[in-house]
Amino acid sequence: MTNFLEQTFNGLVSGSFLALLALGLAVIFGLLRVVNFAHGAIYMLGAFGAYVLADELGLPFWAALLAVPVGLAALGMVLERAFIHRLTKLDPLYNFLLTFGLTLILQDLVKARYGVQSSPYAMPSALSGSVDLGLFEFPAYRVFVLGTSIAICVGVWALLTRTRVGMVVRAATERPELTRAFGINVGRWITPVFGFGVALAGLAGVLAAPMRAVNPLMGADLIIVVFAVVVIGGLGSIFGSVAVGFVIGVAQVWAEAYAPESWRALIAQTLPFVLMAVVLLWRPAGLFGREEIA
Amino acid sequence: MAHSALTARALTRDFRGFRAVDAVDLDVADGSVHALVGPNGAGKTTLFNLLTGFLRPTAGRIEVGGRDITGLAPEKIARLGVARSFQITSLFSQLTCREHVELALAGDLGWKFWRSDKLLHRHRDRALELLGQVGLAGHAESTADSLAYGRKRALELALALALDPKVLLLDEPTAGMGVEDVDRTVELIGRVRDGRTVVMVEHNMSVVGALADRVTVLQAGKVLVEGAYAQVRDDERVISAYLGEAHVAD
Amino acid sequence: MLRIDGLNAWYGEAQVLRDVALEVAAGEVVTLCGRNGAGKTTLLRSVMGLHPQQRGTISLRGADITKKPAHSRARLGVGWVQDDRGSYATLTVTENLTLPPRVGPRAWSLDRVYEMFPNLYERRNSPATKLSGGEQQMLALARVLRMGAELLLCDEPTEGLSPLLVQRVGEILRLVKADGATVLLVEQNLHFATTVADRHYLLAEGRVVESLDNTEVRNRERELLAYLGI
Amino acid sequence: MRRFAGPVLLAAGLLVAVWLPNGVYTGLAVDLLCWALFAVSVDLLLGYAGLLSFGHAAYWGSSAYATGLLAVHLGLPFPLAVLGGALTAALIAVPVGYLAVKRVGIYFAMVTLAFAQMIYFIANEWRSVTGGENGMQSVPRTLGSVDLSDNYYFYYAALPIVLGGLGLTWRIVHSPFGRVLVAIRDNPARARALGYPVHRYKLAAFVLSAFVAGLGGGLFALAHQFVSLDTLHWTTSGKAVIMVVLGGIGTLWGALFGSSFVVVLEDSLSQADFASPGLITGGVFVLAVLLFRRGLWGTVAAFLRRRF
Amino acid sequence: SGGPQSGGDSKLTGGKIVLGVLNDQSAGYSALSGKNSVEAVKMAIEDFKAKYGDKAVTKDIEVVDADHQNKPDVANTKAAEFYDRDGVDVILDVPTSSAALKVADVAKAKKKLYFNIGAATTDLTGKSCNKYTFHYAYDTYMLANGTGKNATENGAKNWYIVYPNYAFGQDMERSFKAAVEKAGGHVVGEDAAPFPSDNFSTYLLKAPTLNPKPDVIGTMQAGADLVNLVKQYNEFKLRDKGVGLSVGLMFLTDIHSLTPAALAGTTYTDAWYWNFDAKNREWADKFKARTGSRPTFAHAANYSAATQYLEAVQAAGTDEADTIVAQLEGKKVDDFFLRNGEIRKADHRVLHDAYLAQVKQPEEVKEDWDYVKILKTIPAAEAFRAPSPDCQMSGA
Ligand SMILES: Nc1ncnc2c1ncn2[C@@H]1O[C@H](COP(=O)(O)OP(=O)(O)OP(=O)(O)O)[C@@H](O)[C@H]1O
Ligand SMILES: Nc1ncnc2c1ncn2[C@@H]1O[C@H](COP(=O)(O)OP(=O)(O)OP(=O)(O)O)[C@@H](O)[C@H]1O
Ligand SMILES: [Mg+2]
Ligand SMILES: [Mg+2]
Repeated sequence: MTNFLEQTFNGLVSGSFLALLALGLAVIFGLLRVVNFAHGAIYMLGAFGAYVLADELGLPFWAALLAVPVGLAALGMVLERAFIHRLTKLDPLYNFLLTFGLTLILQDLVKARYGVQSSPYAMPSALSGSVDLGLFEFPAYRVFVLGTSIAICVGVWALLTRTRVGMVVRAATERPELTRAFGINVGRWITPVFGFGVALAGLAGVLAAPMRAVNPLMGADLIIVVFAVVVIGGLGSIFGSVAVGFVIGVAQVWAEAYAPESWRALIAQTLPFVLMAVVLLWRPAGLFGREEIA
Repeated sequence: MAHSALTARALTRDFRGFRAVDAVDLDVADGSVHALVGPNGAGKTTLFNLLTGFLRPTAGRIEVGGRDITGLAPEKIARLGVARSFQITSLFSQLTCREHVELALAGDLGWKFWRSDKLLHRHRDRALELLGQVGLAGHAESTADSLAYGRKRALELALALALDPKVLLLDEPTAGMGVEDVDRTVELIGRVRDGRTVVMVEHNMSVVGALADRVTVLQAGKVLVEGAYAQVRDDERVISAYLGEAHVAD
Repeated sequence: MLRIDGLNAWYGEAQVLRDVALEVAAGEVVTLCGRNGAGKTTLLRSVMGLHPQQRGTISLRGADITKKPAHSRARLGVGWVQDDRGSYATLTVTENLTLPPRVGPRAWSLDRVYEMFPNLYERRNSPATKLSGGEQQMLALARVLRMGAELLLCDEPTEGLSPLLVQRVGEILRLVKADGATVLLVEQNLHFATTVADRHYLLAEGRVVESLDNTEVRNRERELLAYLGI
Repeated sequence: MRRFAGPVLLAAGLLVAVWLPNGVYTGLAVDLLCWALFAVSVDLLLGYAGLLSFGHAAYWGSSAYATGLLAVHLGLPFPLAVLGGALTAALIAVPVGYLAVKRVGIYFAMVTLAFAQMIYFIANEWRSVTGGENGMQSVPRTLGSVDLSDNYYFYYAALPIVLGGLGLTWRIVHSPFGRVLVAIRDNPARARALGYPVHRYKLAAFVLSAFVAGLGGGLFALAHQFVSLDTLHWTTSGKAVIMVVLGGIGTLWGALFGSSFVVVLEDSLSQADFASPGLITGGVFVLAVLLFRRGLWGTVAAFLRRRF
Repeated sequence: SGGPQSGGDSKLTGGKIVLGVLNDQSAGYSALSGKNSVEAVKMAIEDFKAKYGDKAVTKDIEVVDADHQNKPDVANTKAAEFYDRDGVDVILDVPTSSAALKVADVAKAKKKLYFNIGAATTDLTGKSCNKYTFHYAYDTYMLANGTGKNATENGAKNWYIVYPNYAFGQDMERSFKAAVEKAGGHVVGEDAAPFPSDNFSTYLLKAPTLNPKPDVIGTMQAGADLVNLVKQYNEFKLRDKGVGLSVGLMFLTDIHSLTPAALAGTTYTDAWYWNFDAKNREWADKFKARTGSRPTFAHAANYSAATQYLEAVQAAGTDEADTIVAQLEGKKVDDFFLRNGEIRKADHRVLHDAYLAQVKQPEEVKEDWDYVKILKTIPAAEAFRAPSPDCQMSGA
């Protein structure tokens, strides 16, 4: 029983990464109608950011936790100004393609600079211990990851649905022309939001660095699972994406731990996609999605 | 009485708790022009969307010529001879007016992926004729998105007609038209109505007066009054809910 | 208030406005009539600064605003009611109404708006695009009232409205006028136009062909209708 | 002048096709054929139905495996094996398409991508049939008594199939069906009101496209006498999309052009002392999306049209 | 359309010797082998020329190389192109099992030589073996058996095996389990993990709860998966919980990524280690001087393979493939890579000593890249499996 709870808790931890990534994707999409294929690559950059800060400047994990998302937000804003921005008037597919191209470039840049081998990154000593959660002991770092991601998801959700900021940006993305006619300088909003979404992916990357292999391809396959997550949750639905992110995380762990021996690996891997198929049959717009967006 | 081409029984539609159409009964006599009027938000367009399958009714049933079509997909209903125009214009931005109508006339030719698309020109003459009827003869080769609003409405009408429907549903056919176009449209509908049943949403009372045999007034999703134009326009419930005092003047 | 000189506008190769010159005094309500395709909408878009392909000068309260971007024109008190209603699918009715910032002293309060448009109040929490055609039209109008713009550009605000609501819009426009705001109104319905406007410009093939006052319009109504029909 | 452009182009294309293996390395020549079909199949969806399939490797790959199995176990002559493969791909496309066409735009792209990934995992798991990571080795290619072991001859044996596939696509695009697809792309609601079953049209297009992709994938399996998991990986789908966008969306010539460009580019990169092929392909691709969205072909064509 | 050019009166095809290095120069394995293996082969040629001077069979020896990006279809095209067009006489390296097996097919079809170094699959000397293909450095059996057997003999009795769910992983698991049980050990549990995966915590949580509690987790993961697993192994403090770690396949570069601290005490089997003795070290220094980095066993093996090939040509006076094969088959060789080496006739497995290595404690690491100490030399005779019945030496 406790082992079951342990496993479940553990699933929530790996769900945290899916949730954070899905959240960033949803923020960017919900507000800019851009599906950022490069999201996985940004996650990778986040991890490398942490590595570089530690390796070349000797900065600790905590510094990275702040500096890297900020830095990536800046990068994101540059990308938005330089590329994304030029295509927002066109079919969203163009930005999808663009960010796909950017993914290839980013991955190869990192590969060229740091090689394909995983780069070393150490656990922050403060979190290297483990904490007693009553029923069981658990690595402190994992608890920290879970806590952080939950806090952030809730915060972002509130920001977007409960404040004027969210409202203005939604308007600006749906009808730029009209919104300008209301005296709102649209361009000034779009860019920071994109940067913000990117920062979320970067943060996920930093969190991953101590517990996962840091290499140029670490985000390549992950992004596809995240896509499945947001489709299930309903693209653009902040709540849906986050919730489903955690659910998938847990479900995958359960599959690995309790599914019939010979099927475990397959089930764990295909689970997100099977779920997606089921949801599409029953609610094409996703669990929490609104139909008219297309 | 003539048996009815289109009937709705206790037709109801909810949107997240909000009841847009509320137990509406409708009998449209074969070959008649039936006007749906009512204040904005009364549920006219929703009713249209229900009748044409673009929305599924929450409750109730719909028949066309005695055949139950409740819950059928829009394309199926269209194939059964029920054509509609859209209140908020909806066209193929890249196609020319002629191509629009040819497409509407093509029907099952559309499946022939092994034949040349020249096949579509089979209907060219009919297409041009229809465009002439709605006064777009001069614009046969201009693309839809370059048309001004009024002309787009006219094209809408041509497309509905192209399906040569038994039942023709027009959502505000004259909205946004200049007087001339309105008159032409009225005259046109008058012309195409014979052999057809027409249901139209219209706010322009002179249009309703000129065309409608029967008028149903909707309000808050319910049928308020139904009857001949003359009797409806003098019904004080209608006047207070919809026409307003000033209207009695003209 | 508003002054337009030698305004030309194009869509790609096609010129749709030709040397349009017109003037609207402060506190005036002026209509633009003209048959479909005359260029009315384009004219309003140009004034709002949303039509890139234009030449000519547009000045507001004597100041040339031709070079200003749309959002700063709005800040100067220009409000626009789009002809396709332009409701936000991703915003609720209330959000639609709270979106526009206050740009003038005469900005309407939310309560006042809801009082004026009860059916908007009923639907206040549903996405704007789920409103009926007419409701969306009202919403569009209500939004600029919320801004309290000095100069309202209304593109066929009565289109698709029931007679009762047409009268309501009439009242509102008179109200706005009483508040001292200026209105440039695109209107097909001459009869309605005369009940709200002081003067009328007649637009044809992108040119201003005539400027009339109400009495002239009433006397020559038949002739004008025919003219609009050409 | 312009009236002749089409036929002239066609003639030129055929000449190149016939000459090719004498000009470039035969292995490369055969690859060019296969990828051409793949790219064209993606363009059929993207360019005409407005559906970006980011998981088309699923059909290219599954056909490759099916073809391989038919050739290995039943020893079918290669044209039949390829046909069988393509049909298998089309068959798999039915359920996936059925689900995918419920969504449009980017959703469609993500859904197709996800399902392709799922099929990839299944193939990886189903080792007894697919050979898993090691791939399916030594696939025979036979045609009666003809000896096809040399790619030079296999090229000419495969050419008719390829031309057939291209011809089919061209026909589809320029058929009433093709026109309806375009209409649906522009305004589905209106198309339904005109009596067109939108979903079924899209599904049909999807399946046809999968069939064409399958022809390419089957030939690819035989060209290399070998099938690997790569044929199902999402990067392979991405490659096809790159080809189409580079060449020019919505023009079949563009797809041909783009596929040749990418294949040759990658081949040369594999020998150049350059460790980051993705940098080049990605860079060119981004430029295309940003600057000449008409694609290489589209841009050139437009230029020529202006000149003449 | 290609075809070898016949060159003058020389006994050498095309009048010269061409060695083709076909490997991954841009993706996952580029660090283990890649461009530096091409350098190693060049070193081999220079040393060969230096050794024989004017007596050398020819001065005209070339190297061509290509990047197969771990894609079998690219490998296929390139290999054929090498043989047909560039007149390559022997192809070297070719990591990635699928590509390696494909190239074996090509070699067989073209009747040209092929020394595989980079790939681990035993199929190369099993059902896919052929007359022209030699498997040089290592294979899954050597890795799994070496570690499994010796670690068990060194006292690890109860094992929990975690392996990636694809061909390589399953081969490893099979051999590993067999070795452990043969040595008297006991496998208390085994799990096939998804591949690739970045989350192994499920198994790490499970390990201590198994009954009896395993002494060691034997992981068959490689590359990034291995890094993920080890990082998380340390996160869950399993070593403190008395569960050790033993790795099926590990390269020096992996230890570098994880830092010796993360792996301290971990045992694995190595095909060659640069700092094993003076002889290795001498070559390793030459290599470092040239490439700036320490050689992996793949680099050394490429050098060795090239050398052995050239020696054979020198001895035979021709590079005609069948003659060379005859030359090599059953030959006993001994160079700094092939200790007590033999090229086994039956399946073309190249036998040589292997080594049981253990990662040093951080404080023991005195020099960059000197991360392991060799616990034991596994004699060539035991290191590799007996010839497999699956191997029908075809192509003759
Ligand atoms: N998809 C929807 N979701 C939620 N509410 C809706 C939806 N569509 C319509 N409604 C509501 O249903 C009511 C009826 O709408 P409908 O469009 O049928 O009115 P209408 O009679 O056509 O008005 P108008 O004459 O202005 O077009 C309106 O209050 C509208 O807000
Ligand atoms: N996007 C466009 N591309 C090309 N031409 C256009 C476009 N939009 C409008 N036009 C043309 O510009 C001219 C003026 O259009 P405009 O919409 O200003 O007319 P309007 O007077 O507003 O008509 P309506 O009363 O129907 O709204 C019309 O002839 C129309 O065909
Ligand atoms: Mg309506
Ligand atoms: Mg030679």
